[in-house]
Amino acid sequence: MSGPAGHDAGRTPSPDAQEPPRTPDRYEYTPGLDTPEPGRAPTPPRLIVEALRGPGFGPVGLTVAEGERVGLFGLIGSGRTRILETLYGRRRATAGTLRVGEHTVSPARPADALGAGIALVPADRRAQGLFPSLSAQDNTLLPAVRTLARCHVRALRTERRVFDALATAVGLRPARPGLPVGAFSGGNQQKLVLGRWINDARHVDVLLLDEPTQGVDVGARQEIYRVVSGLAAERGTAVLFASSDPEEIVALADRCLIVARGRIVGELSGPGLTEQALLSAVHDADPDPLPAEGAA
Amino acid sequence: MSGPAGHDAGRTPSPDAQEPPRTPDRYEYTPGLDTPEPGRAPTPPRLIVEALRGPGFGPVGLTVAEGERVGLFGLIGSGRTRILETLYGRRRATAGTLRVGEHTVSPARPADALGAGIALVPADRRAQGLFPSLSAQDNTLLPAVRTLARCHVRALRTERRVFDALATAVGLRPARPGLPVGAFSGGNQQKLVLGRWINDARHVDVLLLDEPTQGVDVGARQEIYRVVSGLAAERGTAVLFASSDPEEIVALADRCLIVARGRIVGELSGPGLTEQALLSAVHDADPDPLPAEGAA
Amino acid sequence: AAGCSAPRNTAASAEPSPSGGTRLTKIGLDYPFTQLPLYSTLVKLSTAQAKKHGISLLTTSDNASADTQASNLNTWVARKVPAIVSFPMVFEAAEPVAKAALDAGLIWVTYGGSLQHQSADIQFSFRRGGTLLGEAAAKWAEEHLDGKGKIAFLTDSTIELGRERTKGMIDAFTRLAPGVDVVAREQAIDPDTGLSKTKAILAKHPDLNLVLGVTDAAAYGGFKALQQTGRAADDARTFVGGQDGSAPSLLAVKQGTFYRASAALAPKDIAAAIVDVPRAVAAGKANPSVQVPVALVQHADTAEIDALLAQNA
Amino acid sequence: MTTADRVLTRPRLIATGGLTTVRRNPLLLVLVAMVVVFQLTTGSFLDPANLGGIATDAATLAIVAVPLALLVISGYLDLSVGSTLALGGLVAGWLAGQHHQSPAVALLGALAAGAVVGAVNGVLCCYFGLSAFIVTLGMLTAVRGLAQQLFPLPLSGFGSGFAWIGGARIAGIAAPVVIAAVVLAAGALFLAVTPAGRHVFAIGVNREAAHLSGIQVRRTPFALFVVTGVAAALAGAVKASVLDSVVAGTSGAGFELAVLTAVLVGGVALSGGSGSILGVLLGVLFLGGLQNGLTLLNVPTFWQQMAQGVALVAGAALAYFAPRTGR
Amino acid sequence: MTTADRVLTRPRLIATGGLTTVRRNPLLLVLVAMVVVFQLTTGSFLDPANLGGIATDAATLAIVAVPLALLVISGYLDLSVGSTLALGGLVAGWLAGQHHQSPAVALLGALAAGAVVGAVNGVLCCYFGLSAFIVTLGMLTAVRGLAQQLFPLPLSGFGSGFAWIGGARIAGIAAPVVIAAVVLAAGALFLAVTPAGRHVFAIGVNREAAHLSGIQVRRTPFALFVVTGVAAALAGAVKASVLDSVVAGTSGAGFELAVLTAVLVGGVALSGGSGSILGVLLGVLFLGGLQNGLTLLNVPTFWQQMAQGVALVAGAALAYFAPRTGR
Ligand SMILES: Nc1ncnc2c1ncn2[C@@H]1O[C@H](COP(=O)(O)OP(=O)(O)OP(=O)(O)O)[C@@H](O)[C@H]1O
Ligand SMILES: Nc1ncnc2c1ncn2[C@@H]1O[C@H](COP(=O)(O)OP(=O)(O)OP(=O)(O)O)[C@@H](O)[C@H]1O
Ligand SMILES: [Mg+2]
Ligand SMILES: [Mg+2]
Repeated sequence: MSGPAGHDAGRTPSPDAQEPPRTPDRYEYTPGLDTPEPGRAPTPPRLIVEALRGPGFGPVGLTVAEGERVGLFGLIGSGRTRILETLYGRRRATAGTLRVGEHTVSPARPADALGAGIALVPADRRAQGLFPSLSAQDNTLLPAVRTLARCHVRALRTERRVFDALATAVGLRPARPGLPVGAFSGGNQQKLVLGRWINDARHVDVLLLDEPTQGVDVGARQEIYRVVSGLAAERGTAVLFASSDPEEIVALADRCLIVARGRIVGELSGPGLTEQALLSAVHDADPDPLPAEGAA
Repeated sequence: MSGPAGHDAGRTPSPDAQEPPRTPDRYEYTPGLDTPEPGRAPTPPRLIVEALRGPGFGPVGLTVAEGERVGLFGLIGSGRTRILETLYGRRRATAGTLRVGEHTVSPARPADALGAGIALVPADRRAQGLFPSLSAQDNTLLPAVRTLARCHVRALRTERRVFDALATAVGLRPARPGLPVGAFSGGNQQKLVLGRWINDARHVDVLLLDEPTQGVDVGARQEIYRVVSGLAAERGTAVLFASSDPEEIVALADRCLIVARGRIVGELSGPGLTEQALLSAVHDADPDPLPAEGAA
Repeated sequence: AAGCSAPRNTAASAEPSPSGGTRLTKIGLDYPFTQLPLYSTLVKLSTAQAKKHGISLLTTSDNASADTQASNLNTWVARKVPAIVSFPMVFEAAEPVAKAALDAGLIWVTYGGSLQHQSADIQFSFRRGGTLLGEAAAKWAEEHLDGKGKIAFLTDSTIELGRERTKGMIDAFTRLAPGVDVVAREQAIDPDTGLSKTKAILAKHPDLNLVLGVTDAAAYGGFKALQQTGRAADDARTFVGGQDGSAPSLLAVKQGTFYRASAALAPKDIAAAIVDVPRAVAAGKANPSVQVPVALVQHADTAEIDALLAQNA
Repeated sequence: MTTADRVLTRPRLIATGGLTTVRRNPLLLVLVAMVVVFQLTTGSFLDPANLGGIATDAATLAIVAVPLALLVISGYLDLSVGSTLALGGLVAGWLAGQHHQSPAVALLGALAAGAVVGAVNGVLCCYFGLSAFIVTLGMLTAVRGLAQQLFPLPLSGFGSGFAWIGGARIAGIAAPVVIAAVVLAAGALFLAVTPAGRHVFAIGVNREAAHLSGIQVRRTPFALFVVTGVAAALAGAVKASVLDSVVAGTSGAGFELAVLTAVLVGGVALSGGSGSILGVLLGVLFLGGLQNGLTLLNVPTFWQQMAQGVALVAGAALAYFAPRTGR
Repeated sequence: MTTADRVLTRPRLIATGGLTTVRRNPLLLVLVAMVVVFQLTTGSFLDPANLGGIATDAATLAIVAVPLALLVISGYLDLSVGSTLALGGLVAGWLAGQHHQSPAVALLGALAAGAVVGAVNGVLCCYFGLSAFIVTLGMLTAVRGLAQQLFPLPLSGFGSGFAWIGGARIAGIAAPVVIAAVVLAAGALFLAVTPAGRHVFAIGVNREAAHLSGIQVRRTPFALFVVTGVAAALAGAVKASVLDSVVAGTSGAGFELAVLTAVLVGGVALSGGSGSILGVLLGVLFLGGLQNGLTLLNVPTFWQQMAQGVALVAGAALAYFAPRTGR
């Protein structure tokens, strides 16, 4: 554990950072890792992807170490969502290998990926994440009810306890388990979707996040960063997230991979990981700024 | 017309502004108005709202002058969406008056508001804006087909012309009229929804935008700002938009109203309109940072 | 089950009327095929008949559903409707209800057949109607086609009534006119189906001579199909016949078209039986059951046709 | 998705792109296969007389299937058409037969009756927002009861004037087929070249977004309910004219399921927002041809039933796999 | 929305909150009003014999309505239950009658037949992703044809052992009612206390999100299809036992619509994701009570039909307005 110094250096203090409501207690949770190059990593790699290919992307190789937070930055249509969805088994990979710790996995569907300890928080909350008419508790504990149940009977008390612990941990407001999730604000909805994987009833080795704070307001955004960073630091979860917002990459990532046209074309870390560096990296990677043209 | 100087002063140049892909040709379109106080306005007010009330908000009074771009800034759940939806006739107002230019209107449904020259681009693109399986042309020209039609027969050639002009104006990529809108990237989808109201076939006096660049990437965001500003400058459209992103308010608004608990609690304009000022304004307005608690 | 009812009838009917003179105030008529025109006619005629004796007639609304019929009958038994005249869609299924009715001291009259548990029955042989029609058609074929030609049967195998009629019709015809080619046996009980099936058959066999229907409605569809493929309405080498005696068919028979025969039941006779049989049971009469005759009407039977049409009006 | 796109991006009546048309309507292939098989096995399937018979049978189905398809595209459903058909036939027959009115008056009477039923459906489903499934199922029962109450006895003998509606030949083609062709063309034109045609798709895809676009999300489906009722009554009058008789209890019984099946097999999604008139035409011909061919083949009744059930499932499989393979 | 929330947030079998229950199930009020009106007008509606009759009739409806409701909540639909019911009754009757098997064997045979039909539906709808409406409509026709082909003649005389299934009294309550009660309780428990019960709602609300949450989005609805088939066959066996006869052509004809109506009037949304077993029970009792009361009142046939249609629409109105007023 070499301390948070490297991170602070990596994040150019933007004017935002000086404002009172922002840059909160995030640094308390900075994980014990500031050496993004795999060779020097003091912690073992948790996620290892080699030569992964699928329709529209690849080959892609990357590693995420225990407790490391790696960002994927690129323009719209660069393929970040596809990479994450393929790792999660929602799309079939056409080639490549995927290892979680020691185990090689080839998930054919999300349930397989979850079994191997990989979880995904999708970008499209409404279409892929939420059950609007179901309660907050049902939304978050859906994958956990079966795990918690005994002899196919739900452990109602345990469920409530897990939910309450989670609501406190992510700072859910209002913390009402019975409220339909459609009645929560966007930020709180995102916390609930996140909470699906980071509650006491579930152990996640690799957390994939796609645009983790889309449509989320300033305060909730900081809280989500805090929770994710805390998870990486305390439980050693490997975090791989995609974002279109350079500010978010700088705020959350230990290391950032630049994605363009379905491949990883660059990497930034340590002091070099600044918003400006990110923007010029994508600009260099894709000098023709018409990503959707080739995409569609 | 006092020139764009006031605007530039109002926008503290953030480090972002110096980067190559951002801060594009926006300033070319700066409207001829930098005097937000109604008393001194050289242009007549286009939208006048007095003592508007509805479930969950009010009383709200505001004016937007011809060609003026007014932002509504507040935390999640502060009531901005409700105000805009009430102006657009999607929700019924319980009290208050609404004037567009000289005419008093009380829209009972969106069609009435459109008839009076008010248009809304909703925040929830997926649920409220798009028809994913329909083509780009159908999505944008939906309200216009009837206007363009002669004797209840669609003017197919005119429609195509209007679409092409629009696609060029907003920089749609790819500019394929027949592609289902679900296949476009988020930013281009937003341009299409925007294009529904700002094409040649339609005259809009008041344009309401709710979170105009949610889920939109950096490049498309700038293009949307450019289009909206151009509309205000060239056609004198009054623009009233809600945003949760202080950066967006600073980039797009001539003047910003601070919304908290369903009321307007403050106003920032000219040189005072900075990200920092916005953040401290909401912080002061709502010192208890639990907006959703009281809301739900 | 047919034919085993006579001794039990008297035994059963004695129960509800030990005094031999109970006066009936209500009769329940449970006729499931409410979609048939005959239903309305029967209800109208038997209501009038019942009124003459100061009896009110109740009806069920079974919509040709055996399930609904069973529950409606149970409702009546629970309600103790004093006399029930029921046409069971499935005779076996009515047995428990009939037994329950008798056990409750009610009069149960089986319509269109007989049950083990019943007070009396109103019988008419479905097969007899089919046989009459088949025989008449066979006779016509021998006379006008020298025993050759082609025939299509519009049949019904979904309910007992239909199966009996179908069997009677086909057996009688094929026995008496073995030289006529049977080119089709198609399920059809309504005019729409009769029309489209006959049209299809005609496409393959344009020289089709005979169409016999299990119902008049289906046969009427066949009649129209033949006309629409260019047969003159009085074509000498064509024969269409059906069963029921429904008004459009009777009119066609009367007008001397090639719709030449209908095996008809007289609604008035049935209506009279519906009221009189339960009354006879209630009065303790010795042999209350009734056999309603089926008659074949042809072009020559003008008076009978007019009488039937009048009853249907 | 793709089906809608299909229809929407190319405003032409019946796609003329040859291979593209086939790829987009795989039912066409099945139809061709069916025709070939039936012709080879029966030898008389393609006789003009038989084809004419199929067309006449399919005509009433098509007349109702077109407006029903539009209704389904806009996200609604009408199960009451079977009873409305009976009511229309009865009113027309009653006016022409008992009251010796001219065919035009009889027809207008029938259409008015159909419009009333459609309007009741429309008000309840569009303006009050009740579930179309339950409302129109209730109307199916209620209208049948009403028809039987009003006309307990069969009607027949409507006169030669009225017989013209179902029996006339226009350029050698039976009148019902001509009517169906007009309805099909009107439906296709409506979707392709009128603004309201766009609105139908938009409402079916996303009602809320359509409302926010200023579209009359209630009036358009309401009008479609009325048109569906009118079409059902028209079909009833045509049937009454063809058969020269109507029976309140049995006329059009089960028709609602036959029409809905044709519409759905024709590729219209029950969830709304996608479908084409060409597909509906194919669906109608598929069902009509299947029934006819099985009769020609002398398939025993119960095997016919099984074959029809299996064909339906096969049709669903096709309609389902089509869009994907079509891309 | 609210209906789902209702059921989901409070895992209790039948809501016991008194007023809350009423507000959430306005059908309860209608049911009470109906009972009062019928009792006052007929004087015998509440007689134990009559109530017992209603319960026995409603029992078969309830046995199938419960699994069908679960299927609808998960976003599917089964229209083939009427034919499956016939098949189940025929198989049970054939085993008990012709082959003199014990009632248990007869019952197991029927359930196996139902399971096969359900499995075919399930594979086609869940694994191949075909439209449940068309597939199960096709199966409705095909299975009816098969049943008639296999058992062209009515079966009867199943023996006293088999009669026990439908005729026994357990603590004074008819066996079919006891079976229905068990099915209702099992359905309510399933939704309330098993993980799979949650999954049913989740799949119905958002299938994609459920898939991404690691839920078996195919297996659960598949199992429900099988259970629905089994339940329909069970209902068929019960009916066969009560009537001591089965006819392939008429048994269970139209049953699919009756069950679906009960489920929808009971507040289960056809679009999936919401509903409760209490609502289903109320829907079943409403339909059964209405039919019985109208017969008791001696309403003429065609008026009865109209009244039933109108009641259905009224039920829809209620089920629709309920969630809003309930908030
Ligand atoms: N919103 C969209 N709808 C449909 N297809 C899309 C969309 N966005 C991208 N695509 C297609 O998917 C391919 C890969 O996109 P993917 O979603 O993986 O990229 P991404 O980097 O996550 O972009 P985004 O920011 O749009 O999510 C692109 O080449 C494009 O063709
Ligand atoms: N996502 C949501 N879903 C349901 N209700 C909401 C949501 N967001 C806010 N509300 C409710 O609506 C009220 C007004 O919210 P409104 O949407 O007008 O606010 P807003 O300022 O636009 O916030 P937002 O950024 O969440 O859109 C709030 O008090 C809250 O109760
Ligand atoms: Mg993405
Ligand atoms: Mg908002």
